Amino acid sequence: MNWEQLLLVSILLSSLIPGIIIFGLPEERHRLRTILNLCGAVVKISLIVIMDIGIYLGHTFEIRMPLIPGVELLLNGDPLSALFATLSSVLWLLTTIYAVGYLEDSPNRSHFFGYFSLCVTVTIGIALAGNLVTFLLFYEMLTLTTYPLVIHRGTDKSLRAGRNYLIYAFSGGAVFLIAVIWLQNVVGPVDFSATGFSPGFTDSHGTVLALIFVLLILGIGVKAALVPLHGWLPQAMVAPAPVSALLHAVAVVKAGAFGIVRIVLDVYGAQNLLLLGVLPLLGGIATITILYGSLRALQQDNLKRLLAFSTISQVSYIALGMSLVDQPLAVIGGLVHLVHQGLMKITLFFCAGNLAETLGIHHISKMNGVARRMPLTMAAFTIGALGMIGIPPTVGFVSKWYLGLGSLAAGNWWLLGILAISSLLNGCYFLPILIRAWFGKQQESWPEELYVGRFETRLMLLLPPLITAFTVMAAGAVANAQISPLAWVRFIVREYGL
Amino acid sequence: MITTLLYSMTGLILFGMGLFTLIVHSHPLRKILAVNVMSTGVFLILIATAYTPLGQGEVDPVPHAMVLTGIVVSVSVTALALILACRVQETSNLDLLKKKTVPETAKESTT
Amino acid sequence: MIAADLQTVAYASILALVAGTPLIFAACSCTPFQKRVVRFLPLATVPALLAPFTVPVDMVVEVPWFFMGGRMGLDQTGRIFLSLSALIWFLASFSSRRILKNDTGQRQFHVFFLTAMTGNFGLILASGMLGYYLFFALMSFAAYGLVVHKATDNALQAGRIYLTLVMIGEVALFTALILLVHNTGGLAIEDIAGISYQPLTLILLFIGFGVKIGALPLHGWMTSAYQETPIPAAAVLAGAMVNAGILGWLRFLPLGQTSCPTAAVLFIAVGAVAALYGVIIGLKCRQAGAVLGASSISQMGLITVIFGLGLFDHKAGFHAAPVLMVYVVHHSLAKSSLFFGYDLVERQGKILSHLQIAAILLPALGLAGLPFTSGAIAKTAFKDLTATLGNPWYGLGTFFLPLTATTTTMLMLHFIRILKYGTGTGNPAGKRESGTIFTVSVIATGAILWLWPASRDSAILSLAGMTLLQSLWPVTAGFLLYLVWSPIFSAKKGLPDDHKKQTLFDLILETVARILKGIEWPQSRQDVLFTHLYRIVPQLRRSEKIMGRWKVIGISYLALCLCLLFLLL
Amino acid sequence: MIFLNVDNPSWMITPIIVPLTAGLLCFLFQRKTFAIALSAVLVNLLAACFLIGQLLTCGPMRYSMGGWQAPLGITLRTDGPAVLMLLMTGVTGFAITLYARGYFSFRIDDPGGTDRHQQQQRYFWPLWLLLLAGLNGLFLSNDIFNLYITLEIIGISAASLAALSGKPAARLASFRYLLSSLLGSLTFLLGIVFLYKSCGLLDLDLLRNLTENGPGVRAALALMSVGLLLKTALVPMHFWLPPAHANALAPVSAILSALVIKGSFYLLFRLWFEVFASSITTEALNVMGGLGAGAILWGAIQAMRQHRLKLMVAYSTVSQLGYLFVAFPLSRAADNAQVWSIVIFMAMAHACAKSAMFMSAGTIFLHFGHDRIQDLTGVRASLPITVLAYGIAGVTLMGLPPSGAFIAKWLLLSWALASCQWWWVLVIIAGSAMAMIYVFRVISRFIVIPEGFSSQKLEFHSRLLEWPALALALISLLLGLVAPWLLHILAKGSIDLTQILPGGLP
Repeated sequence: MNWEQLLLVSILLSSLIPGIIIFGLPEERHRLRTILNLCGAVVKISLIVIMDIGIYLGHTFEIRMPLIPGVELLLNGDPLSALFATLSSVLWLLTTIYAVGYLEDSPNRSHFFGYFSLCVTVTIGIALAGNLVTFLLFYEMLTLTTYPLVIHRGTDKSLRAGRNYLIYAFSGGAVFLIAVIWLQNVVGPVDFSATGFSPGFTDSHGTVLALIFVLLILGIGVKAALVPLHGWLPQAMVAPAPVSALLHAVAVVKAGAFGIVRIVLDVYGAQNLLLLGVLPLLGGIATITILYGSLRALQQDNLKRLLAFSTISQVSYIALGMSLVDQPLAVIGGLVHLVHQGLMKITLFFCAGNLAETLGIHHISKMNGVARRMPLTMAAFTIGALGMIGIPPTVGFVSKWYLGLGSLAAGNWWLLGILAISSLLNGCYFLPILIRAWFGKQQESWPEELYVGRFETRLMLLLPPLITAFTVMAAGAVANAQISPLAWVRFIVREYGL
Repeated sequence: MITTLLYSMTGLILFGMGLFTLIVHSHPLRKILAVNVMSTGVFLILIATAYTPLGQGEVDPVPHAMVLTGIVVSVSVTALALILACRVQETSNLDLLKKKTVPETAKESTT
Repeated sequence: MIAADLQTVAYASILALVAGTPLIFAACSCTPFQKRVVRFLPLATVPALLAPFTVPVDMVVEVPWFFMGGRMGLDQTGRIFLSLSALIWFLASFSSRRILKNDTGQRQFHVFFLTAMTGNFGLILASGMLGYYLFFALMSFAAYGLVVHKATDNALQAGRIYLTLVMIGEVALFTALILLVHNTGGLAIEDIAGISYQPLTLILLFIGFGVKIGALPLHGWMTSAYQETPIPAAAVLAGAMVNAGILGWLRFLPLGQTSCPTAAVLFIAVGAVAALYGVIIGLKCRQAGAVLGASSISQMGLITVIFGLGLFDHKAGFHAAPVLMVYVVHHSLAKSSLFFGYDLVERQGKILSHLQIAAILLPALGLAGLPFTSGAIAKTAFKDLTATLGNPWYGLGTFFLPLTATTTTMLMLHFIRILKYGTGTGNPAGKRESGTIFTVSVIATGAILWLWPASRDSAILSLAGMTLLQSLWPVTAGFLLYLVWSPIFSAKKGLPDDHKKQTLFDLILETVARILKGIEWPQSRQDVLFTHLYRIVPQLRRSEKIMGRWKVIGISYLALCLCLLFLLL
Repeated sequence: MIFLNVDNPSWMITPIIVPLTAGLLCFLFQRKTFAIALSAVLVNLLAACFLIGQLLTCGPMRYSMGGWQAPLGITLRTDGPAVLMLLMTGVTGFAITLYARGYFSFRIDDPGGTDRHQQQQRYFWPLWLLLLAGLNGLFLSNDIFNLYITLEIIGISAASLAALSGKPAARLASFRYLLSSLLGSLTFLLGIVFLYKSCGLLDLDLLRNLTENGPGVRAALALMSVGLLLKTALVPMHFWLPPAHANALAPVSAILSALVIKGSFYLLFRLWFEVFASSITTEALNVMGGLGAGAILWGAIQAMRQHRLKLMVAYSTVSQLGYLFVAFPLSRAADNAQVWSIVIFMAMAHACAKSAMFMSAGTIFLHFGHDRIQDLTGVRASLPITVLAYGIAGVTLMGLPPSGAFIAKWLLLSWALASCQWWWVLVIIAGSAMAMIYVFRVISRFIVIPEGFSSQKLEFHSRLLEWPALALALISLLLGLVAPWLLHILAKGSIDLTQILPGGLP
C-alpha cells in the first residue's frame, strides 16, 4: 500500500473512527465529543487538501478491491471527486460547529453526532467512488445514515417524513441498481473515466443504452430531487437545521447531483450521449424542475419549506449544465454550481436555524423586522439569498453566467430564457423575505425568545453562517483567482479535454 | 414381478390413506397414526424392491438395512410426537380421545 | 522601467481607492465607531474627486483574479461622469450626515448610501462588462435601502415597485450580457465596438438600463421613489445614479461605433413620448419629490432621444456623443440643485424667502432652457445636433424641443408652487449647512457649462440673439399655460394619491399566486394511500389463516407433487 | 501418525462426531453443560476452518466410513459448497451458543424465574448439539439414505427445540412443525425408494454419473423435491414456519431460521443442480422460480403487517427463502458454479443476519417482557448494541451493499437482465422494497426517542446477549467484501469420478 492509498483510506477513517467512538460515549461527555468531532473534521480537511494538491500534481490515488468477477470496489481520487470531497469536508466542519451550538442541552447528542460522522464518511465515499458499484454502495449507505438524522426529533411528523424519505430513496436506489447491473451486462464493468465507455456500444446497443440512461437518471434523480421525484425533500425539512443543511448542501441532494455528473461525464461520456440523443430529456427535466421548484417556493410561508423548494430548483442547474455536456462553458457552470449552491444553501439553512433556535421563528410572516434583532444572521441570509438570485459578485452569478454562455454556445436560446425566469422567480420569493426582515415593522414580541446574551445568538450558531456567507461573496469576488472553486472546475474541464 | 407390484401398490395405497387422514382429520392422535401408516407404506414398497424370485440370485441387503433404520427412526419420531401431543393437550385442556378441533389461533397470540 | 511600473501601481491604487474608499467607510459604519465615521462621510468621495485629474486617460488596469477578470480604467467619458458623480455625491454626503443625525436607522442608511456610492463609482471605472454589471447591480440594490429608508407604508410600496423593476432590469441585463459575450467572445467593453446587435440584445439592453433612467414602460418607480427617499439620497439618485443608465448605453451601444436605425427609431420614439408623458404625470403630483421624479422621466426622455439620434450611423454617433454629455451634465447638476433646494425648504420648515425662490428658479428654469442658463446651452447643442443630422430630425429641434421646454416650464412652476405651500418638517440642525450646499450646487449648475471647454461652442451659440429669442418664448408660453393649469389643479382635490397605484407586476404576481393555490395538492395524499393499503390487512390475515389449514396444505402438497412429476417426467 | 496428516480425509468426520459426542455428554452429565457445548462448538468451528484449508490444499475429498466403499458403504465428501455451509454453521452456531448462554443465565438469574428455565437450559444443549451434528452430517454426506437419516435427526431435534419454551402456542406450533417435517421426510423417503428401485444406487456421485435418467429417477426427484420443499417452507407450504419460529425461545428461533431451513434447501439444491442436473426441465425451473417469487412477495407482505417483532422476523425468513429459489430459473443463464455462488452468498448472509435479528428480538423480549412493535419506542436508549445489530442485519435483509445478500442479488439481477427475464427483476426489487418497509418500520421505532421519553434503566446487562448478535450482523454486512475469497473456495469443484472409482461403475 503506497502513501496515496493510505491517504484515501485515512480520509475515510478520519470521520468514521470519531463517529464510532462517539456512539460509544456517554451522553454527558460533550466536551470530548466536540473535540473528537472537530479534530476529525480538521484532519479530514487537511488530508483532502493534501489529496487535492497531489491530484493537481498528477499523482494517482486508487484502491481496487475485487468482489466478484465484474464487480469491484474502486476508490479513486480524480479532480472531480476532489471537488466534491473538499466541499463536503469543509462544509462538514462548519455544520459540526453549528450543530454543537444548535443541539446544546438537547438529548441524544451522541446518537446524533455519531450518525453525523458516518454520514460524512459516506459522502466522502461517494466523492471518491471510482465506479458505479462503489458509488451505489455509498449511495445506499447514505440513505441509511441520514435516516436516523431525519427522524431525530421523534415526532409523528418527522417519522412520516422519514418514512417517505426512505420510500423515495430506496425506490430510487432500486431503479439505480437495476440500471447499473443492466449497464454492466451491456458494456461490461465501467470505471469512471473521462471518456465513458467505448462508443462502439452506442452503435450496437443504442436503444438499450438510452433506456439505461433514463433509468440511471430516474434512480439518481430521487436524491437530486428532480421533479417529480422531489416529494421527500420538503417534508424532510422537519429535521433539525444542521441536518437540513447537511441534506441540502453537503450530502444527499448534492450526492444525487454529483451522481448525475458522474453518469454524464464519466460513465457515458459526452460522445456517447450526443450519439444517443438523450440529453434533451435531461435538460427538459432539469428545466421543469427549475421552474416548478421556484413556483412552489413562491407559495410557502414556512421558511425551511421554502428553502427546500428552492433547493429543488437550484440543484437542477447542475443537471442543466450536464445536459449540455458538449459545451465546456455549460459544464463549468454546472460543476461550479455544485460548490456554489452548497455554500449558499448552507448559509440560508444556518440562518433559518438561527431564527428558529433563537427567536422561535419558523414562518416568513413572523419575520417582520427580525434583522434589527439579529443583524448579522440576516446579513448572512441576505448574501445567501442574493446569491441564489444570481446577483454579482456572489457565487450564484458565476454559475449562472457560465450556464448562460454554455446554453447559448449550444444554440439553446430558450435555456437562457429559463435562466432569466428562474432568476426572476428567485427574486420573487427571496426579496420579500429580505424586505420583511430589514424594513418590516415588528408587530409583537418574538414567538419564543430563547436566547439572550452578548451576541445576537450563540457564537457557535453565529460563526458558521457568517463564514459561509463571506465565502459566498469572496469566492465570487475572486472567482478568477488561482485558488477558487471556479479555477478547480476549469482544471477539471481541462482534464476532461472538453 | 406381480409380487413386487402387489406389495408396492399396497404400500402406495397405505401411503395415500395415511396422507388422507393426516390432511382431513384434525385430531392429533389420528395424525400421528396417519404418519405411522404412511411410513409403513413406504417401508412396504422398499422391502418389495428387495424381492427376488427364489433362486434368481441373492437378496439385496441394502433395502433391509434401510427399512430397519427407518423403523427405528419412525419409532422415535412417533414417541416424540406423542409426547408433544400430550403436552399440547395438557396446556390446552383438550381431550386426546374426544374429537375436537385444535384451535388455530395459536399463531397470533397478540395483535 | 521600475518607475513606470511604480506609476502604474500608483494609478491602479488610486482607481481602486475610488471605489474602495466608500466600501471601507461602509464597512466601518458597521462597527461601533460609526458616529466618528459619519462625521468624515464626505471624505469617502475624495479619491473620486481627485482621480479624474490625476489618472491618465485611457489607462486600463487588469485585475485578473477579481470576479472573472476585472478591468478598470478611466476614459474620456468616464472622466466626465466620474467628476460629475463625485461632485454630487460629495455634496449629498455633507447633507446626509447632518439630516440624519437623530435618525434611528442612521447606520443602515449610511451603509446603503456608501454601498450605492461604491457601485456608482465602480461602474464608471469598470471597463469590463462583468465589472460594469457587478457595480451596477450593487448600486441598484443598495439604492433600494435608500428608497425604503423611512419604512413607512408608502416608502415600502415605492421600494417594492423599485425593486421589481430593478429585478427585471438586472435579469434583462444579465441575459443581454450573455448574448453580447457570446457574440464578441471577450469580456472587455472595447470588444463590443462594431459588432452587429441582435434585436433581442437591443431590447434587453434597453430594458436593462432603461429601468435606471425611467424609460417609458419602466418609469413606474421614479415618482414614488424620489418622493420617499430621504432628500440627500434622492439628490444622488436623480443626479448621479440615473446617469449609470446612460453610461450603460454608452458603454454597450457605443455611439460612433454603432449604426442601428431600427434601434434609433425605438429610442427616439420612446424618449419623445416619455419627454411629454413625464410632464403629464408630474403636473398631477402633489408632492415635490414626485414632481422632480416626473421631471426626470421627461428629461431622461430627451436624453434618450439624443442617444437615439446617435444610433443611426457612425457619423451621427460622433455628433451626438458630445451633445449627450452636455445634456447629462446639465441635467444632473440642475436636478441635484433642485433637490438640495427642496432639502433646504424641508429643513427650514417655512416658506422660502424671495432670494431663495430666485435661486431655485435658476436650475428649475434651466431645465426648461431659459436663456443664459445651462439649459440654454444644452438645448442649443441639441438643436445644433438636429440641424447637423438634417431632415427629418430637424423638426425635433424646431418643434419638439420648444414643446418640451414649455411643458417643463409648467412642471417646474408646479414644483415651486408645491414647495411654496408645502409644509416642511423643520430640522434646524443642518439648516446652515444645507444652505451652503444649495448655494454651491446652484453656482455649479450655473457655471460649469460655461466654463467647460467641451460645451464652449454651444455656449457661444446660445448667446446669439435668435437663439435667445427662440429659447425664451417657450418658457414664457409655459408660464402662461401654468397660470391656466394652476387653478384647475387646485380645484381637483380628488386626484389619486401618488402611491396607491397598483403596478402591472403586482397584478401578475397576484395572478400567479392565485393559479398556484389552485394546483396545490393536499399534503395528506400519501397518508390516504396508506389508509387504503391498511384496509387490506385483515384480508391478508384471513388468507394466511386459510393457508395454514391442513386441507389447504394437503391440496397444495398434492398439487405440487403432481406438478413436479408432470414437469420432470 | 498417518491419521493426523493434513490430507487425511477422515478429518471430515470431526464435525459430525464431536457435536454428537458432546450432546451425549451434555445429556449425561447435566453439569458444566455450557463448557462442553462451547468446546464442541469451538472444535466444530475449527474443524470447518481446517476442512476449508484442506480443501484448498488438497482439493475435494471423499471418505468412506468404516472403509466400506460405495455403493454399499456410506461416504462423506468435502467440496466447496459443503465446507462453506459447514463454515456458516460453525460461525453461526458458535455465536448462537454464546448467546444461548447469556439468554439462559439471564432468565435463570431473573428473580421471578422458576425452575422451568433451568430445565430448558438442560435440554437445550444436548438437543442443539444433536441438531448441529445432524446439520454437519447433512452437508457432508454423500449417500442419499444417510441424508434422510440426517434430515430426520434435524427434524426431531428441531421440533423438540421449538417446543422447549413450554408455552401452549409453542407446543402446538412445534407439533405442527413435527408433523409437516414428518410428511416431508416420508415423501423424501418415498422418493429414495423410487430411486433405489430404478437404479439401485444411493451414492450421489454415482447417481450423478448416470448417463440416462429414466422415469423412475425423475419421479423420485419430484417426490424428494416436494419433501424438501415442505421442509424448506417454501410458499405455499410455509404454514408451519412462522408460528414455530416466532414462539420458540430466541436462541432456538435463531437456530431454526438460520440453519435448519438451509439444510434442506442445500440438499434440494444439490439434487437439482449436481446430481440430477441433466434431467431438469426448464418448466420445472420456472415453477420453482415462480414459487420463490410468490414466497418473496407473500412473505414480505405478511411481514409488513405483523404487530409482533418475532413473527415479523419469521415471515421475513419466508420471504428471504424465496430469493434462493428465484436463482433456479436463472441458472440457465449461468453455469453451475455461479448458481452455487448465489445460493451460498444468500444463505450465508441470511443465516448470519437472521440469527442476529432473532437474537436481538430475543434480547428485547427479555428486557421488556413483550415484543409488540408499537410499544418498543426508544429501545435504543436501553439496548443500543442490540438495536445496532438489528439494524445492520436489516440492511442485509434489504440486500444493500456491501452485504452478502447484495452480491447474491447483484448476480440474480445480472442474469435476469442478461437473459431478458425482467419479471424476476421486478420481483426481486419489490421484495427488497418491502424488506425495507418491514425492517424500517421497526427500526424507526427503536431509534426514535421522543421528547419527554424516560428510558428504562436496565440494571442487568449481559454482554453475551448483545455482542454475538452484533458480531453476526457485522459478518453478514461485510460478507460481500470477502466475496473473492468465498468464490475461490467455491471454485474447488467436486471430485472427478474416475479418481474415486478406478474400477468404474458397478
